[in-house]
Amino acid sequence: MDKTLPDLASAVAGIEDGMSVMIGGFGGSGSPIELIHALIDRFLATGHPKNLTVVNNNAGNGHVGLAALIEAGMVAKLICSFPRSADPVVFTERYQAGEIALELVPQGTLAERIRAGGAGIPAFYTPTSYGTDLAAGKPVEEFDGRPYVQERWLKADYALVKAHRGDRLGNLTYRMAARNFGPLMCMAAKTAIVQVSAVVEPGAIDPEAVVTPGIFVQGVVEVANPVQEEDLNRANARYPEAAA
Amino acid sequence: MDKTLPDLASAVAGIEDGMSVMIGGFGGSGSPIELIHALIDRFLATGHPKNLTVVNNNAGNGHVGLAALIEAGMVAKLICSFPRSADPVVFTERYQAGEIALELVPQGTLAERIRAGGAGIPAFYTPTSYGTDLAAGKPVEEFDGRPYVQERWLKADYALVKAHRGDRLGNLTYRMAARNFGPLMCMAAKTAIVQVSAVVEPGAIDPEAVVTPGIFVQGVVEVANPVQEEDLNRANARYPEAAA
Amino acid sequence: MRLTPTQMAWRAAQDIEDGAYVNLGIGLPEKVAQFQPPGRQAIFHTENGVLGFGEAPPAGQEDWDLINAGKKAVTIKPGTAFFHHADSFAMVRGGHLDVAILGAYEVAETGDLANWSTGPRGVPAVGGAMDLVHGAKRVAVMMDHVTKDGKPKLLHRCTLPLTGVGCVTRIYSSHAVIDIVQGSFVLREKLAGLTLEALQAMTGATLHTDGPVADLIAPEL
Amino acid sequence: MRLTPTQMAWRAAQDIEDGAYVNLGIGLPEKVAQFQPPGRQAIFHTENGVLGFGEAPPAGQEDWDLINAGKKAVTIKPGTAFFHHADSFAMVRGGHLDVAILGAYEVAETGDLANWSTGPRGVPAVGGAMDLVHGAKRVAVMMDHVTKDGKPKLLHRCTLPLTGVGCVTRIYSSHAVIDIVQGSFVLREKLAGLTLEALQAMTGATLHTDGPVADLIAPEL
Repeated sequence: MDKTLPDLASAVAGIEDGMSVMIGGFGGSGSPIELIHALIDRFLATGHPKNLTVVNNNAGNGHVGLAALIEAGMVAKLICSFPRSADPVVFTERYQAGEIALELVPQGTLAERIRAGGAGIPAFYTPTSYGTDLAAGKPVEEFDGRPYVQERWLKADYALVKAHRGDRLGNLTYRMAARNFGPLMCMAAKTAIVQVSAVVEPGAIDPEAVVTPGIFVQGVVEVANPVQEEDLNRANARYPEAAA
Repeated sequence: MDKTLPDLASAVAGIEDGMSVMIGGFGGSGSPIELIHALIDRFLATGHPKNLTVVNNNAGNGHVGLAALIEAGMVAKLICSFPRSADPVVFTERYQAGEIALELVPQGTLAERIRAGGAGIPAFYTPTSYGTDLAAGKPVEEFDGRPYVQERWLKADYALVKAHRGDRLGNLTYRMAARNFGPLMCMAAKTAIVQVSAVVEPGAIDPEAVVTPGIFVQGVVEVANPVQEEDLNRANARYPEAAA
Repeated sequence: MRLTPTQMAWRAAQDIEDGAYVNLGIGLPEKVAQFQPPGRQAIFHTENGVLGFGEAPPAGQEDWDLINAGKKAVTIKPGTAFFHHADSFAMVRGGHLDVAILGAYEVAETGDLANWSTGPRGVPAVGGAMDLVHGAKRVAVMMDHVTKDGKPKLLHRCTLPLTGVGCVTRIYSSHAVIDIVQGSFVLREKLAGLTLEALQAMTGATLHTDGPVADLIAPEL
Repeated sequence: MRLTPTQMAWRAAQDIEDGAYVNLGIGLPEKVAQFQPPGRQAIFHTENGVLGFGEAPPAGQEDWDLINAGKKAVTIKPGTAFFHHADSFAMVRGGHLDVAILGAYEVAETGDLANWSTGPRGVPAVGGAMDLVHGAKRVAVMMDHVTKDGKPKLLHRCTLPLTGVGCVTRIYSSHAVIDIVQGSFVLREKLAGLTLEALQAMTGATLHTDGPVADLIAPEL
């Protein structure tokens, strides 16, 4: 078994119009910038994929990565907890123009819904959002005298995730706080595509230190020196550059 | 902050009559034998604690560890998935004599209920046990056209867990498949007491390799060379020895 | 005339694809791992938190922290991963396994499985069976076609307490390979010397066919 | 006459016990970490998966894989642990934090908090606030006592969209320290030069007392 993929283009080749795509990262930390940009390249060359539903904690920052994906017009709906950033202009303009739909989900509920999707739990109850606008229309049930809101699992066709090391079987480690949503999204997507700084041989990752076991991963592609969204934004970068 | 405890006796000193106690391990793997035996010592010396509700995947094997706890008469109720073993005579006799209550829970549901207890999720839905005797009396709801059983969280007053290395802040690693229920039980218990083969300084465990972050742990006690239940049983050991 | 348990395990192993994630139930199904066809390598999952484990260690070299769900010692190999029980059953319940192969007391043409309780006597024990039947893309069972006293174990409806409803997709029996398709037993293979009529007489519900029935062949093992 | 935001952070820090697990909201509450009283060491949690992180690195030495919930660079120190978002919010929702300190637009005497939306205009964003208000044993807020144009922010009932119902237990305002006890504001401390009547006039619900009211004192910072 070998889950490694030859390049970024083939890694994102299976994503089709209208699909749901979970994208890892919390702000720039853990954002799979190279995979996102490869997806934009494909759209610019072919007109596909479009009308994507994207799941991410945020809504992009500046004009690279997720923000560039939105700016390219590929995203019909965003499911996130915090669509603000240092420079949220891309999402804000699209949203206020009614060109992108937003499902706002509390951050812990978002994480738990994704985990539930991966763990075969179709619904669960949480105290989070009880009595607020974000619980509107959701079933409420009382347990041990306290009210809780019923939330549903969240799954996706694809996950695009950035990890640190990955072996041919798909076992992954992450790097510091870049772990965030990655392990959950790998669980919840039919096809989880992961960019890693280094592809290593099976056995090179200590079995005790595997964070995402390979069963949750369908493709691994090496991006040896990934860029950081923060660095790109400090340099006022845009993707694609031609749009600048 | 220093969560290390001086000895096994003080580690189990807070467990009172009628409390619920989660005990880590899957069969002998991960079973905190020394903590269990320390609890038996206390009972033999003081008559307490008794009437415990114990949560464990199994029901003990032979006449040591959990089986010895049951044999000592300290356990009123057991919540487990598989009360069979190579030598299940202790539990079997008590159960058939009506001296111990049994709540049988499918293994994955048991794990998820414990995690839910630790994660503040009072209830969730699972396909597991739908249409079987173990779903009797539980709410059933349909999601996406498929029926699911509602299960409740499981919490406990104490957890007794065996880990591998632990630092003063309670950060833990485990050893191979001995991890099993340990990380979940630390989450779900008000007071999680952990025996480790080595207490190490904060920083000695790679932050990436921490399996249980210290926030879930209240006490750490060093047991440098823990016994294995399997080895004790192959030697036909009993605890306490005097009972042999 | 029947397949031995080992031959049943061999037959079940022939259907496991290269790279499949597989959980083998305690006992007889564990034998399936020994018969992976040449060129194929499945990755085995055990409920107690190991993926991609290796074979049993030599006697005397067991590490009792490294066991499978049957409490037998296993080994690691390159690419093994350890995880806790909630993650392990996320793999199961979340549908990430390709194949689960379980033992069975009874299977109904509805796909219902009974394999955890022979009734109210004795101590009930379920383990991970009720999770596994809802977890894998294919849930297969290995079982004798009839009881020791010759009564059918493949039934119209199960008589014993259920493990799961409508969950089994294929049966590897001592006499046949049978799929469960929309509430019916569909015969795929039977022992060469066995007539359909004879097999039907051993089976508690109607055997259907929707194409040729192959000979069920396994090597001497 | 009022505490500066920095003084409010100092005051909030005085109530954090040694060894407490603490989540500090984005913005103003982050300052609380700078004022841990001598001999006490809290352990800070950030929603994006770090426990026990250290201070900000020097400019130019940031590692953008190591940030806090406010997307600011932090550092590790001995005993830091990394984990994914579901585990992080298990810590929050599961009640494992001792203290969460959040900002607030409005707080009601019921303990209701509004801190995520100023209404339908603009882009809504909630982040982890709705989880945090249900997670910690103590949920405190730091806030100006009144709006910029002098209107009360401590109210009988909130007017803005709620973050949580009945969740706040203590308020560190620019003018007072107030507990919420069974649906009432109970005054614990007020600025020495401020009369109860004057404070009440700045407050949108009745201030109760159930014992002596101490002077709210903070050093020049």
